[in-house]
Amino acid sequence: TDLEVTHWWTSGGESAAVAELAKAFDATGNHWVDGAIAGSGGTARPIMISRITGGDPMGATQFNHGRQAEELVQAGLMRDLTDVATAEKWKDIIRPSSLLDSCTIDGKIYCAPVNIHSWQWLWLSNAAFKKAGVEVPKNWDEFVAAAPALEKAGIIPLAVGGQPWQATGAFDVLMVAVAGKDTFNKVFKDKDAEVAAGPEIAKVFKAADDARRMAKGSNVQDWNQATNLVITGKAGGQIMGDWAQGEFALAGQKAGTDYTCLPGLGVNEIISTGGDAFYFPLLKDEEKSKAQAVLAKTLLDPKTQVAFNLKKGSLPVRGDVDLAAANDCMKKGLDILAKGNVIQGTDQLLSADSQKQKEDLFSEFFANPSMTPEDAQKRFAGIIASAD
Amino acid sequence: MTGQARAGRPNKLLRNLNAKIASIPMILTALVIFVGGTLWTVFYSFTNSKLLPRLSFVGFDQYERLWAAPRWVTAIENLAVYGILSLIFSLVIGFMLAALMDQKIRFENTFRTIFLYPFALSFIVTGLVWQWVLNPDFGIQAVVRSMGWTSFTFNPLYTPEIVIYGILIAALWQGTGLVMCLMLAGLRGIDEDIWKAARVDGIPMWRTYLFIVIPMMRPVFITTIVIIASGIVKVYDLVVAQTSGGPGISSEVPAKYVYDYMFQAQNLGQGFAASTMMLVTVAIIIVPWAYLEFGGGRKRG
Amino acid sequence: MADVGTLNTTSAGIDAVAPKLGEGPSGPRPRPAVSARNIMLYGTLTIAALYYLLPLYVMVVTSLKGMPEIRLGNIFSPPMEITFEPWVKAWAQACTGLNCDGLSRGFWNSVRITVPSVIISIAIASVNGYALANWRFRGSELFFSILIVGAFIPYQVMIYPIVIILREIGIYGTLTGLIVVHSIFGMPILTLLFRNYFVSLPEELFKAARVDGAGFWQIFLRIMLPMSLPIFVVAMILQVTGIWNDFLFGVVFTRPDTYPMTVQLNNIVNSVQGVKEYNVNMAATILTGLVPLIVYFVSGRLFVRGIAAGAVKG
Amino acid sequence: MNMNASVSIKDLSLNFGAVSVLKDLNLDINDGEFLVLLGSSGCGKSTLLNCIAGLLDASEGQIFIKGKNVTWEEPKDRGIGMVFQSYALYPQMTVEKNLSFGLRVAKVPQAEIDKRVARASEILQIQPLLKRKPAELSGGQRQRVAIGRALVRDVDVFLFDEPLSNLDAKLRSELRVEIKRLHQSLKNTMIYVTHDQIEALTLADRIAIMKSGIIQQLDDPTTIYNRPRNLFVAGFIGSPSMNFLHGELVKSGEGIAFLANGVIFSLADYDAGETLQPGRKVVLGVRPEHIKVNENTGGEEHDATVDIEEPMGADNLLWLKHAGHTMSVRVNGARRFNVGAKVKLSFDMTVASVFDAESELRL
Amino acid sequence: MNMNASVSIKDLSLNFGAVSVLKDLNLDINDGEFLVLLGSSGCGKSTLLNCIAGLLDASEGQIFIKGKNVTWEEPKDRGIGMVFQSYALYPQMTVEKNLSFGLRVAKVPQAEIDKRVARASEILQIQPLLKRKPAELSGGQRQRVAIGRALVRDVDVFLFDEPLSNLDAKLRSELRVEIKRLHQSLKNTMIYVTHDQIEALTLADRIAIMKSGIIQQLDDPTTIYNRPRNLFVAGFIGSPSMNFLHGELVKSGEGIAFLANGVIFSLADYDAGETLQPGRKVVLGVRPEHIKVNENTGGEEHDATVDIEEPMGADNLLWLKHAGHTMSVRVNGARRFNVGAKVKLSFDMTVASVFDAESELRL
Ligand SMILES: Nc1ncnc2c1ncn2[C@@H]1O[C@H](COP(=O)(O)OP(=O)(O)OP(=O)(O)O)[C@@H](O)[C@H]1O
Ligand SMILES: Nc1ncnc2c1ncn2[C@@H]1O[C@H](COP(=O)(O)OP(=O)(O)OP(=O)(O)O)[C@@H](O)[C@H]1O
Ligand SMILES: [Mg+2]
Ligand SMILES: [Mg+2]
Repeated sequence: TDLEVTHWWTSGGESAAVAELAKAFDATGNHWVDGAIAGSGGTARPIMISRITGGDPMGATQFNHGRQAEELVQAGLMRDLTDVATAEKWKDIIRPSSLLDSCTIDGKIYCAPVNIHSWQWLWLSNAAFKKAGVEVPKNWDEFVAAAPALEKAGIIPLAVGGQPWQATGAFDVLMVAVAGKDTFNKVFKDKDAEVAAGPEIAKVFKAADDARRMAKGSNVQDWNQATNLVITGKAGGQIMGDWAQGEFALAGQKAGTDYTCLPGLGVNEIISTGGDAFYFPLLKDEEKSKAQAVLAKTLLDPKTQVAFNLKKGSLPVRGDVDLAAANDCMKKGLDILAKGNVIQGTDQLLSADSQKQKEDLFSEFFANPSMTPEDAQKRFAGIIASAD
Repeated sequence: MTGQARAGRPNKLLRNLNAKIASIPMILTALVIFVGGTLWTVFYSFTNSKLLPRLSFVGFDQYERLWAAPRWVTAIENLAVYGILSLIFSLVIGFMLAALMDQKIRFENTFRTIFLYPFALSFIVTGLVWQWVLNPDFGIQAVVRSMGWTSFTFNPLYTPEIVIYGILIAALWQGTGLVMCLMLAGLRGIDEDIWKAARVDGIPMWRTYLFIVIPMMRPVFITTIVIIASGIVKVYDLVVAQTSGGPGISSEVPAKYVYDYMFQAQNLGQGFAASTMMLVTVAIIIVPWAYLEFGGGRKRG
Repeated sequence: MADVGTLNTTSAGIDAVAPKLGEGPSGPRPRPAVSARNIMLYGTLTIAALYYLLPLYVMVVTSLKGMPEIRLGNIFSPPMEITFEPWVKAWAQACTGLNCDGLSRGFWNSVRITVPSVIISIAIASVNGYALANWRFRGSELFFSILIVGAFIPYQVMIYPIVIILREIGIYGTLTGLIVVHSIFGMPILTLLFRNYFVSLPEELFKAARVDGAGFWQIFLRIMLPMSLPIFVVAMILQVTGIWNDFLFGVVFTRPDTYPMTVQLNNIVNSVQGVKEYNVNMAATILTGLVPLIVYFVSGRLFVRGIAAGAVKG
Repeated sequence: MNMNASVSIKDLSLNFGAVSVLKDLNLDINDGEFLVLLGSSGCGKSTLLNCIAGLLDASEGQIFIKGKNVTWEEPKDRGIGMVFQSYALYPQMTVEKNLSFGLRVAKVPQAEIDKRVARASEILQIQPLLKRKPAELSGGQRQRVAIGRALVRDVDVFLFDEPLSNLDAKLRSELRVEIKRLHQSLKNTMIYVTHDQIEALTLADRIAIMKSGIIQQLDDPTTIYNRPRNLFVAGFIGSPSMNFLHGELVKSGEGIAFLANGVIFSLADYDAGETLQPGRKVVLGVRPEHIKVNENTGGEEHDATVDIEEPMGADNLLWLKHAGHTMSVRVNGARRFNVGAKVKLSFDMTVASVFDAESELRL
Repeated sequence: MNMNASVSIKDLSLNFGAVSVLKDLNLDINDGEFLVLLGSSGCGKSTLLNCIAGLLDASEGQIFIKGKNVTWEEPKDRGIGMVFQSYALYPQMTVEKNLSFGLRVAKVPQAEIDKRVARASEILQIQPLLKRKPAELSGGQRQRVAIGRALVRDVDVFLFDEPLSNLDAKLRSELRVEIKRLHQSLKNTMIYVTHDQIEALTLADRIAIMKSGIIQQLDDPTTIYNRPRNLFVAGFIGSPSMNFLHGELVKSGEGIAFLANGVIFSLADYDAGETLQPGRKVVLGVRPEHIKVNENTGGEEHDATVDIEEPMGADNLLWLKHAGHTMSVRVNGARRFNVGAKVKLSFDMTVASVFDAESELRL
């Protein structure tokens, strides 16, 4: 049966990963009709949502799991996957369990998580530092200290693309690294505006101010173009999620020799466990519903998980798969995961609305040097106060 | 006798029945889509609908939040700057080109085609092309620098203070051709005798244009302004394709705010409030004009 | 008759004694080919033309270069080595997600969307314009005013209600739905054009046809339509370019297998695989704009005439 | 209601929104009559004609054609044919197609169509033009085709809306004669709108003079010209206009006389009866051709000075200063005067008109 | 070249591309003269006027104004003022601004501007309109303002291009008188283009009749009317047109006579001399007012039948059938005839014209 699957995985590494999913699904005798929508989730999500609410749903669709599809589920537009999940014992195999929790609403499971993405990585170009004549830094502070040397060598210290979510993500990463897990949870989980306005967060804004200064001159939009600046040694480093690894891999670079990855910015080795999940709109067609179940099963199949996540550069959602082929960075991630040094991703903690407001704030902050960290913090606290 | 004669009076509703039937699509569009859709939008702007419309009223909360949002304020400011400048420049450039084209020049068709072709391209294409031409690393700045002026700086798209002008350049490139066309049509409609009278009076060409011809072209200007203005309010694709609102939020526009909040932030209420504000702005500009042009008892011609 | 001598001598062929010309200027005023005025005139026009042509030039030139040459940096330099590979790639190979058939698929989708949408939206709008101009009934002007104000409503505002309406009718996501959407949003400006055009036709023609016994449709089809070529050309150009270039509706109201070319273009341009392949992007951009460009080049002259007939009179 | 009438209009009113264009208009037009509606621009002539044709809906009142109430009929069912000022030919059709369009719409058999087109084109002598398009015709030819289009409809009533206004003077007088001839041979009812009084006087059996939607006088041309019912009609008809002198009636010698600016005109020859009472404020109207210059006709003579002379070929128009008024006088084209010359005028009071200054009605 | 002339045109030719509109035209206009250019549409009148104004460049030839060669001068430097058919007022300016705009541009001192505007508006009686905009004026008022705009320029030569064509008949005759009066008081040279022969006859000191860019006759109105130089002029002037009879000269009794369709007209009274030889094919032209109906004037009498009668108020126009021709005859408006009535015609040969059939020139 043909099943249309929409997603926004269109960069080089991403599409290679999607191809693995498609291959596995086609192997079950069904057919994966690819509905890629380019331009990141911001462009793609509205289209997916209007199709679902417009009564023309696709067979399956990618969302960041968390709260993006909450209302669609509540409106009864999404298919209940509990039967599949029970049959496949998802409860037992999916790790960390918070992933499945994010898929669960009123005790029913509505999505199939496919990977774990963590944001907390600093990617560094070894070549760039060599050219600037400084050691490759081991943590954020060293990186900040190395910035002038990089600049002198005509290298942008920190690559940040123009898309708003990159600036926001970078800030969240800085927050975990600088202020720690507890503060992070207080702010985003408990929505404690007082903490958000407090001195801990002020430090984070200080760091963000450094990052802003270092990011000056990266005239690119897309995250992978920013990554490309690192790959080609035009930029010193980039704060970006583990998906950046896919780009390095595609460019044939090797972790350790060509580039360096610092989880938790080398300060606080904590990773967030956001990620992607597939949701299955409620379909009338029996055949297709069956195919949906098959797809859900396939997505969590150990072989698929390995093949997909290796290409994608993310971590598998099940702990029981063999990742011998994983590279340096991925192994570091798996270690941290095993230690349980994890936090939830902001997508799971905040509504899309609050996320958007955050994005507005940080994209402005990063683009506008005249905005003081104090002002920004004040607004940040305001957003947290009204967040839901 | 008169009574019997009056009996023949048919039902008023049935007169022009065909015309009425033929106008059903228009009536439906006007009532259901434009009026209905607008009222629906305004109505839901008083709710806190998120991803799906919900009937939970919150009064003017959405509006308060809207006007407190720096991004909305920036968007409005940008629209004002962009709107005023693009109105002025497209009228001035369009008119000047039309005036030049009206001098009985050779190759008129060639020139006109050159000025008009960008209009055939979508904003997406326009945005991409100009993003490319204005790119500091490849475009004009890089080229001029490579010719020796190494301190030359022309980087509108990545400079928050002037990014809106970068968008303006592309918008003018795309739109002035049509304005020129409209103006040219208007100029060709001016009575030849007016020109002769002005020449006999010894009025120099530029003064004739300024004081006589332009005031005479008022209807053309109004049509043109309406066309430009309706495009300005809607400007979206161009910004998305050229800068996505960046750097930061410095090139945001209201239409993009609406779209982002309705669909990306999944906050329909906020999006509807923003659209309502846009509608109010449009109404303030348009309704008096529409009344003068089409209401107010003015008939044919 | 004292001044018989001054009488025009050639009038009837009598006494053809041509009086001598006096001193001084005679004949046409001398006009040097290169006058200051002409330099100003053609100079300005040429500079303006360069501004308008520059982006096209950059697009074409870039699309013919290979990536290594592009990295050298000068976007204005002509290609040292012309390659058509970017064009081939843009047309047939560029990938979005798993689909690597470039723009070719989008092209045919665009054709399938544009042709019926243009025809139907023009058909509806021309009938509207005709009814408004010649068969006014109570309320018709009001509906028209609403329509015109509607032209200013940002599309984003209307998307949501329209999604709901189309869902209720059950044509969401179908080609029919998209055609309906295009007809709706094309209606205001097209109706205005047609109305103004039909108003500018002599009303007496319409009256004569009514006296001759022709009805609503007969007058429209047999009298008005044959006289309306210029305005139909304008409407056609506007709609072809508008619908062909549409992105928002194409992406919201279709599904991936029927995505129009602009969506495909956006996908290709935004699906960055490593470095941006500017040459492919430019080729894709040109390919996408080609159809409306051709329409313009072919019928530009009629466009200006039609604009004069339909838009300027108001 | 006159059952004999070909077209009969009862209490017709028409408003455009708040503007009332026709007011309680009544008009009976006899079978075979040539009625001209005459009036200045904007007085409602075309509006009335359009009402008769059914192209405008009356606000009040009824219209009968051939005794049948057609107030709510479609134009095509009223048995009328109409000719417009701008010809209104269908530009994309040949002359032949133009003529036959209505018949084809009505699904008349082809043989019948051919017959009628042949007859009309013969009457109007447009056979050689049948294959041409309107753009290839001259103005006069176009108007002939437009008349032909009404002709083929084989109707009882012809409506003309200023058919000759777009033609130049020469063609206008030619076509005027042709229309007159057409009426003499067809003998159907014709209603003809114009603001050209020459057309009205030459063509009409009766003229209806309109002003602001009201018929001022409905009479045959001679009566209208010689015995205008009121000041408006008197001033409107005649070129140059009738000369008006404002004054009052006085007793003089044997009878009544008119006094203006100290000059006395005897009204002994004026035929009015009792209505002429001394002391009444009146306006005396004398047409330019009823004043004689330097020719003693036996009556009083008045002194005047030539102000302007306008030779018009057959006639010579003099503008004279006389007792503070300017008077126009028409004399034979062969008689020439110098500006400033002193002349003697004598007035032909038998054909003059006296109007009440207040009611403006003729006494 | 006539050094006395106010405007003098030498060998003027003008082509639009391959089309030759004016051909080797020569014309001297005297100081203070009112010259009317008369001709049918498209004959080149406006083109000639535009050449004089400097709005069109001549292809060949020269133009002198007040003895100065202005062939290459700008319009504003030629000392001319011009009035257009469409008024060409600047619509967004008040009347006052319209009048003074040219002066202000020329930097004339304000006091002088005021004086000239005051004078012009007094002459044309448009003082009450000074603050209005053209859209608020009637056609006649607009044309007055347009004349005023020429007046304030204080020039020697006025050019009028069909200034009255857009006005209705009544206004036209009023403004005609005013223009005539204006000329009488200003006494400057006026060149006036029209295709209305009444305007030409009444206004002109001399009329130049044009056809296809060639002047056919240049003479005073009386001469043009009574002694047209050729068939074209004879047919063009006069409404209705002169009656033309095609025939030949024969000997008869005491002298020469004209024979057409078997009917003989004695030319004993015709004053032409030797040029009338028997056997010559000629055209006899008689104006409608030179034919008498049922009045014996002593000459021959001819039988005729009334075909159509066109009463025009002061006159009555008869169309008669006479020996196979149709003839128009003008009689007094009071005399009425029935269609089909038999009448007797007598022709006044002293004012008739005889044209050679071949050269079309008057004999
Ligand atoms: N559709 C309309 N709406 C409003 N007023 C109208 C309309 N048509 C005509 N009028 C008004 O009605 C009056 C009569 O118009 P109508 O056309 O009958 O005049 P007319 O006598 O034919 O004039 P003309 O000689 O200029 O043709 C005018 O004052 C005109 O302004
Ligand atoms: N710009 C032009 N280009 C080509 N031909 C022209 C142009 N202007 C006028 N003509 C032609 O020159 C001839 C004379 O035109 P002109 O306007 O002088 O006529 P006119 O006597 O003023 O006629 P009317 O009484 O209609 O104003 C016409 O045949 C016209 O077609
Ligand atoms: Mg009328
Ligand atoms: Mg002319």
